[in-house]
Amino acid sequence: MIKEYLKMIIVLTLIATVCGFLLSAVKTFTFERIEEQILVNVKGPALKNVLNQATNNPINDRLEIELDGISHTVFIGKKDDRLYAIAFESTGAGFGGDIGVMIGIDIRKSTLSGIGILTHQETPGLGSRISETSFTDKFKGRSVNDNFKVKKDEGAIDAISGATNSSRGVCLATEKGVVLYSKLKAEILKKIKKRSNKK
Amino acid sequence: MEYIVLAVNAILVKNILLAQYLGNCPFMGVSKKTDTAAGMGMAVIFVMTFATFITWFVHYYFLVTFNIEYLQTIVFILVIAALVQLIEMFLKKSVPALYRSLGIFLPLITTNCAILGVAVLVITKDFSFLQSIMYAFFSGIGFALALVIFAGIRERFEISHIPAAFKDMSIALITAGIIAMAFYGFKGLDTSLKSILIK
Amino acid sequence: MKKSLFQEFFKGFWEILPPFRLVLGLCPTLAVTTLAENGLGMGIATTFVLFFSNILIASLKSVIPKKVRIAAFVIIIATFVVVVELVMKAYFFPISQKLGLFIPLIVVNCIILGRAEAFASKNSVLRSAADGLGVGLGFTMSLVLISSIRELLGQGTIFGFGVMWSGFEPFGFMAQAPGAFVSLGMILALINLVPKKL
Amino acid sequence: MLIATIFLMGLGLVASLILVVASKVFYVWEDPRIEEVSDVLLGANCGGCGYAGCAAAAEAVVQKKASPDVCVAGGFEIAKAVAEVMGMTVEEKEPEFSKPGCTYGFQDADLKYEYDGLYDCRAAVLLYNGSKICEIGCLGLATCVKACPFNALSMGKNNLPVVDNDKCTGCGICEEICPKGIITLSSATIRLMSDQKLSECTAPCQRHCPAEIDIPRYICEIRAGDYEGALRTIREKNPFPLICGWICPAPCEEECRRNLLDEPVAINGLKKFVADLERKNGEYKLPYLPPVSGKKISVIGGGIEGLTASYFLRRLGHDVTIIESTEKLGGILRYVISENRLPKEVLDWEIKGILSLGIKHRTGITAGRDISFKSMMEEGENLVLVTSGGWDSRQIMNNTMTSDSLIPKSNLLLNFLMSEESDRPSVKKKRVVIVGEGNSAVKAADICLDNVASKVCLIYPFSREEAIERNLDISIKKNLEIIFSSEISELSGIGNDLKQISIRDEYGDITEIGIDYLLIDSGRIPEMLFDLDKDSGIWRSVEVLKVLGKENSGGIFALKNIGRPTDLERVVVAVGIGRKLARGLHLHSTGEDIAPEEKVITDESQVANVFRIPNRQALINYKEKYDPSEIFTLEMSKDQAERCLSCGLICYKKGHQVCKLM
Repeated sequence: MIKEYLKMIIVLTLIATVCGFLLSAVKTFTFERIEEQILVNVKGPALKNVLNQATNNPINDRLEIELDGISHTVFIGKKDDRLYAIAFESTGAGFGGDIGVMIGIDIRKSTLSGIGILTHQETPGLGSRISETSFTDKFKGRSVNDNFKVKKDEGAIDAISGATNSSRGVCLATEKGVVLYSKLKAEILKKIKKRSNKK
Repeated sequence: MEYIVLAVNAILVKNILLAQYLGNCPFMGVSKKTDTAAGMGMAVIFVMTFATFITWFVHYYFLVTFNIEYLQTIVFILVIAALVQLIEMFLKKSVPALYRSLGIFLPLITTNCAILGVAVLVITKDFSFLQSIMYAFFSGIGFALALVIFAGIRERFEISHIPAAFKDMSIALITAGIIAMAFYGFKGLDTSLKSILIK
Repeated sequence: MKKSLFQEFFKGFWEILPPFRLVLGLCPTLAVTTLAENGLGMGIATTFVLFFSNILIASLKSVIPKKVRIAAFVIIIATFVVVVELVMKAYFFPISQKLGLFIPLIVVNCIILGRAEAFASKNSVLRSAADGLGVGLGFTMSLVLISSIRELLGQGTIFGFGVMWSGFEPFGFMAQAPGAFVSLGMILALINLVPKKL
Repeated sequence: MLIATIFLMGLGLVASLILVVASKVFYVWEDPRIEEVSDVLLGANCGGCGYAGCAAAAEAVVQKKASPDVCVAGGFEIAKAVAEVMGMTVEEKEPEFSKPGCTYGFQDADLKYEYDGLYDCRAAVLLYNGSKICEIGCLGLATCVKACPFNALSMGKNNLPVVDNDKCTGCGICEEICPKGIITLSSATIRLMSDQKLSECTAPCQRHCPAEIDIPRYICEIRAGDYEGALRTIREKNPFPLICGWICPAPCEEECRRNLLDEPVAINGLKKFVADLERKNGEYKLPYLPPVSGKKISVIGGGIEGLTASYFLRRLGHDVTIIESTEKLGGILRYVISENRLPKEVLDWEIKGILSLGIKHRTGITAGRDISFKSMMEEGENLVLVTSGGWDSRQIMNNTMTSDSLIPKSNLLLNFLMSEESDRPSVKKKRVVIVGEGNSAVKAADICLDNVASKVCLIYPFSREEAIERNLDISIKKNLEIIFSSEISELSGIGNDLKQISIRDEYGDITEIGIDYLLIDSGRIPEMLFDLDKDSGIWRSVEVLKVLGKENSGGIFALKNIGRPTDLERVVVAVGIGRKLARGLHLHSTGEDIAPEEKVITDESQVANVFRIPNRQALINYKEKYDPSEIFTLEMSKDQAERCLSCGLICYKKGHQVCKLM
């Protein structure tokens, strides 16, 4: 009886172990590609929109910048081989959950080159309209010092009617992004310089 | 308030069987008689809630901690399989009466994709613990509801004249389609409910 | 009267063609068949898992104690599912996004556990491989069939190519859940008209 | 990477540990055989066994509440496997198939109304017993088809269920669900054990055949060219198709509905045709024979009745030995019927065929003289069937005046009266019982009283008033008791002596009388079955002919019933009785109650009938009369078979319907 139980335990554990090993091997093997795929497929379209004048591939020219122990991925947009804008992710609480927003900032002009919605769980047909260009375009070209709040909260942005909370979420994300930008700006420029020097 | 919306959403609007396509094998398999359907429904409600309870913890306290979320599938299914077997043994010993009425459905539940589906869904939806439990519970109720309704209709097939080619599964699927269409009518109910509740 | 290897392979294409003859694995059949491309992707993923899990289970059948049989099968199947999940994410990202939840759910596709229980745990490795591949390809074939029909009627295209006339108004119904059930039911009825043994 | 591996290892370990611990903690003792048995069973959970699924059946088997062959769907293979688990053995059973018993679907039958309700026979039957005028007809709504868990049933073109025998497992679910009892389980054994019932679709010809042969079926088979099948059908009820083909007076033909149009189908001629065909081929086709597992039975008398009983007993799995006092089997057919009415080679062929089933026989041995009753009882493993005939057979044997018959201490009145004084057995100081209905009984009683019998008991089948009417002498004499309106229900004895006789009066009350000597007023010794109780050594008679299902046929000397079976006038009647004897004996030996089946068709039964057949089809004008002693040609047989109207209870062939084999 004991022997039978022992066999059960051993077999099951062994199978699990082997499977675990196999899976971690596959994972290691595919890890980088998956990361890249996620960047290309999830962030790619938003990036293209946000850094619409870039002639390079912002995904390839990305930087990891650490701030207060949190790593931020910053995408670099170059026009004619010269840095013109950067983009990064930010989040803000919407109606259905966090809204992920890609924020592009024109470094030379200190304006928003555009924003794009990455992820959201807003109500389809209402809150989900935040991803429509008619809404995101409202941010385009605004100075980073603008008051990114909906008009209800005495800000500058027209909220989508019936989706104030979702609009608020986007604004919040943008606000946070602008603040982050001000903190990161120096670091980013330093890194870019370093990189071009290396070349 | 939030949970009322969640309930309406899980039971009617996004019914796990009819709108999310989960758990269709037992839906077709054990829906020939209303009493077995009810038994299966009860078993699913119970196991679904309990399984989600456990997998939620496993996910956030093990997988996330060790940064091995990619093992989610294998870990969850193993946990569910072990859990179901455990419940089966427990019932057999402690509550034989319940085992007689529900026990026979338990082995079927391991391969019921609704259980795993809900466990994974609550993770992808970033639900809080309480939300997850409620969602699982209501999804179970939605499952049971659809199953019993469907079984009620299928019982009538016994005494109706069905062309040979449509017999059994074929007519069952078409019926399921019509029920799904009826449930389709609940679309938007949760949104309007939500806006009413917020006001 | 044992079937030849060839017959084991081909029975999955008609005799026990899932999900029509073997009415199992309905969830993916219903959920991912809105586009022919998705159907094909799902079918291939399932075939992969079915093939390898059948082989592994057949070769381990004598080692696995009966009491933990199901648990062991589940682990083996789940492993291959995770492999598929990772590989698809790495190389076929868009389709893996579309199939979403239903890739991890391959693990509970009754066809796979069903074949493991009913066939692989009783037959030789070679036979199980033939069976797994046959049933898997049969399943793929069915999925492509259903999804082509649904795509054609629901969107007017097949594999993304527009094939319907210009004024064609797609039936939105076909792309939704009710359409999935009804079209599967209809195809099943059509297949029932043809005898099981050809 | 390491983390993942270790984590899954840990998970596997924990999961298996929990399961192991749980299976220890929550351990419920279950007979391990339950699992083994359920593994062996089909797992279809069809419920054909009467248990709630295979697991429940397995439990029942292990608890010895069900036998290993509980799985009707699995057949012998499964039963053997189950028995192996249980350490038991099973005998192979003849496969049983569903058999629909209706010939005309609702589109061919006459209807009371158009039914357009719920598509289910169980619903349809609630409305005036269904739409057909024929109360026992199939309603054709496929309830049985839907119920069949093995997809063995389908609806044929004529809206009658068709059975796929390859798929049918004989689970009996269809039988249970059919509200009309149309579809029943059937096998040759079941058919030969059963009599025609009012609930069955029977044609007039068949109802009037004393042997109850399924005539429409065999004619249908002949029409389809299945001659072997036809012969098989006939032999389910009559082992002597050839002999009957020669000498049967064919009461069936008198009742043929074709009479209402022109003249009957040559039913008997067709029977002879298929039997002739087999004889011409020279190979006697054996029926399905179960392995011999029943008791050993001695049958006294190798006449047509004894042979028939032996034939069917063998087909029911018994070991039979026929004891015949002449040198050859055949009885009256051999010694009385003339060669030109029945050629001896025909008789020999058919007897040889019957013996080829594995029936033993000992000829030239006279029971009661060469072999004592006691030794016969012990030899035949306690069961002796008497089909000895009587006065007439003794004439054959040219030794009419034996003092004792094979039943110890008993004789026929005729023998008793005609024998010389010196040959008569001594009745001095003995208790004599005389069963009789005429003055000869009174005369015998006087003789006994003269010979100082201690007591004479005269049993009349009539009431006192009737006896007076018949001018019987019922005067009171010393030591004579006359019992009116009674019959003997049981006879018992020890060794070669009688012990006791039970008398049943008209109210069914039973009186027991001690007896030393018995005299029977009848030309023949009635058919009797004797069973020995080994412990006490007492043997007693069994009312084996209760299966006749006729009123007043209960007693072994059921004298009240005029035309009683024990006076056989026609060979076909003897055949019918022979089969019923076999059935009764089989039931008795398997410990079942010998009772007539319910709703058996008797002469008195009211059966729906038709009185006029409208001439709806161009009928073949059948002029030439066939001589039954001639051998039919193939064409003639086809012609005759075509003329059959394929009658059901009230339906018959209209237009150009073709009969189908069921």
